[in-house]
Amino acid sequence: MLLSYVVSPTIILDVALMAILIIVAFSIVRMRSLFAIVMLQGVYSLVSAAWFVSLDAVDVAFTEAAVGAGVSTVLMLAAMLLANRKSDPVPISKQIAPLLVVLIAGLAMFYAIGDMPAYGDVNSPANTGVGMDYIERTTKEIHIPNVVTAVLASYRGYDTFGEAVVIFSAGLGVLLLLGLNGNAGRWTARPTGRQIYPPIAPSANSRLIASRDNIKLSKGSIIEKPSSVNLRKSKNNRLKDKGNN
Amino acid sequence: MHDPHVILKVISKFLVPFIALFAFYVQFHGDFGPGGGFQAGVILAAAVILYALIFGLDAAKKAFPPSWIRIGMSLGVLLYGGTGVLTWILGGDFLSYGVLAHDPTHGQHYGIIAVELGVLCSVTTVMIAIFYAFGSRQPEVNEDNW
Amino acid sequence: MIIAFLSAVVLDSNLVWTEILQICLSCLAIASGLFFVLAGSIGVLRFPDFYTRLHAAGMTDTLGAELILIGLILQSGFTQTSLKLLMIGFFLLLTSPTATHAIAHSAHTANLKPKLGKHSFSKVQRDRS
Amino acid sequence: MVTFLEYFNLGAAFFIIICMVLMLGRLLGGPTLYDRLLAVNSFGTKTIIFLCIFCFIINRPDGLDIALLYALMNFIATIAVLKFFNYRCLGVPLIKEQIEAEE
Repeated sequence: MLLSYVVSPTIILDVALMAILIIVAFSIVRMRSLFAIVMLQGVYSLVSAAWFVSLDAVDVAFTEAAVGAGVSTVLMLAAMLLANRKSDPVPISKQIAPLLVVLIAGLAMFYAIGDMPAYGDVNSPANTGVGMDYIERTTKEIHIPNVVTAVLASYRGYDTFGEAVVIFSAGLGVLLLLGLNGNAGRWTARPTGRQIYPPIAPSANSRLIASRDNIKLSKGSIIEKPSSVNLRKSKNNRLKDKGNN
Repeated sequence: MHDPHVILKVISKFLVPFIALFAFYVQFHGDFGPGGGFQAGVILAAAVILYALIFGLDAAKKAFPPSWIRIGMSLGVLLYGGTGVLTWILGGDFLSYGVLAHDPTHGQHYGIIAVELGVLCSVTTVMIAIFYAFGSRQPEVNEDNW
Repeated sequence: MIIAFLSAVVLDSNLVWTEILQICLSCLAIASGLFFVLAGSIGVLRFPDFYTRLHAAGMTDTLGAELILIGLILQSGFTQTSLKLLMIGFFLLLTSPTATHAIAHSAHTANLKPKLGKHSFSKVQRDRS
Repeated sequence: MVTFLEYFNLGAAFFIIICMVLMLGRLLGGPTLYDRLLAVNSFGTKTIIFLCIFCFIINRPDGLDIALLYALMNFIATIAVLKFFNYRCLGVPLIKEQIEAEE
């Protein structure tokens, strides 16, 4: 309680949240299991959203919460299909050059801290320049309580239009490159590349059947068959095995 | 018939409309509280993703057909750009919403609502498109890697 | 100590007794909720195997969260804030046990064995034979 | 009286942060994936409570929307990880396990 007279108590909460963020970030770097990393990224976005709330950036926190908690985890998991689950540790001799680059960049960042304004400084550029102008003009011209929406949609409408076009082109790229049916029955690509197969009519139930046996069958073979054929074969094999037993 | 997932199914069937409702709350309450088109779009996409996770991708494709994705993506950008062109036609600059109504502040309101609706359309459909594209892929890695 | 502090504050201020009751109840609810949450956290950290940890986290988390939310609702009174808190509590009440159930069911179907002590293990063997 | 409630809420927030750190310990050191998933789920619940209490500390009800969002979204992440770990694919319907059991 005595400490709270010296510093504002919410700043102590900020520091605690930032400490959790640093712990999570280091463990994301050190962790080897991709599942754990995906979950830790969810935790990271949770804690950083709480931190943004304490910095009064509620809209940013909302974006972080909406994207980081649900959608980002799902998409990362979907992307894990194309990656190896565990990576081999890199030898130390290969780590020296990246370490140097990171150290120099980090020192430059720390050098730049001296020019930053203090926390909550009235004379900082964010509090004196065009930001205050927007806050004053929003109450007069637009009559909307949330200044962020006014700035995004009205004062900075061109920028948001650009963002909408960026999202549109991202979706266009996904549609052109991947399509909406995935690789169901058409062709398969490997992370190592060079294995693309001729198109075969997609089968409707290929997505419904478990794929573990598919993996086992295709492990040794250099050229894979399309997955639908593979799956059917594996199912038959399994039934045969059961009959024999 | 014993269904081991009956609890999950009932709860998520109950939860999906609430998530969609919350998305529309965020969309239309964005002028007063936190939120806006982008966040609402992501939440609305999350509702479809939850449905797809529980009931399968085919059921989700029946509920939200892939043809809507192509339409919605372009419709969102068209709505945004169309608002700008409309202000052009009405005699203002590109995306200056003041000319949309007699009172400039009302015009600003209408413009912001139209623009946010465009962003909502585009973001929702793109997120669902990404999920459909990745979610329908089958695994191609060795069992040892798991 | 809290009660002493509270009574000292109450004596030198002229508050309505309903407000005092409201604040007392809210503090009581939040404190008991915090107790459950801490107990659950320590249990998750200290218990030996997955199913016991699940037991610690699943039950106490729901109860503790609900108690804290009830305490906050008592603090805020009858406003829009309390409506939002009520909805948060309602959704937590639905999703938290469901998620715990899903995790437990998934672990069970994946043949994750519970850790059995010496005596309980021999008892299981006896029951099977 | 108001100051007492402020201090009480502040203490509660610190308490919740301590619980979050404990849960983080289980998350980092969990032997199986299910332990980690349990810890993530519980961590989410504690963050929701923290956000609610924090809104009362800074006296701004805006953060409650974020807590409400998390209460809805935390579920999706848990289900997604579980489903992906069991089936290796996000697209299959959940009825599939039953078909396998019948075979």
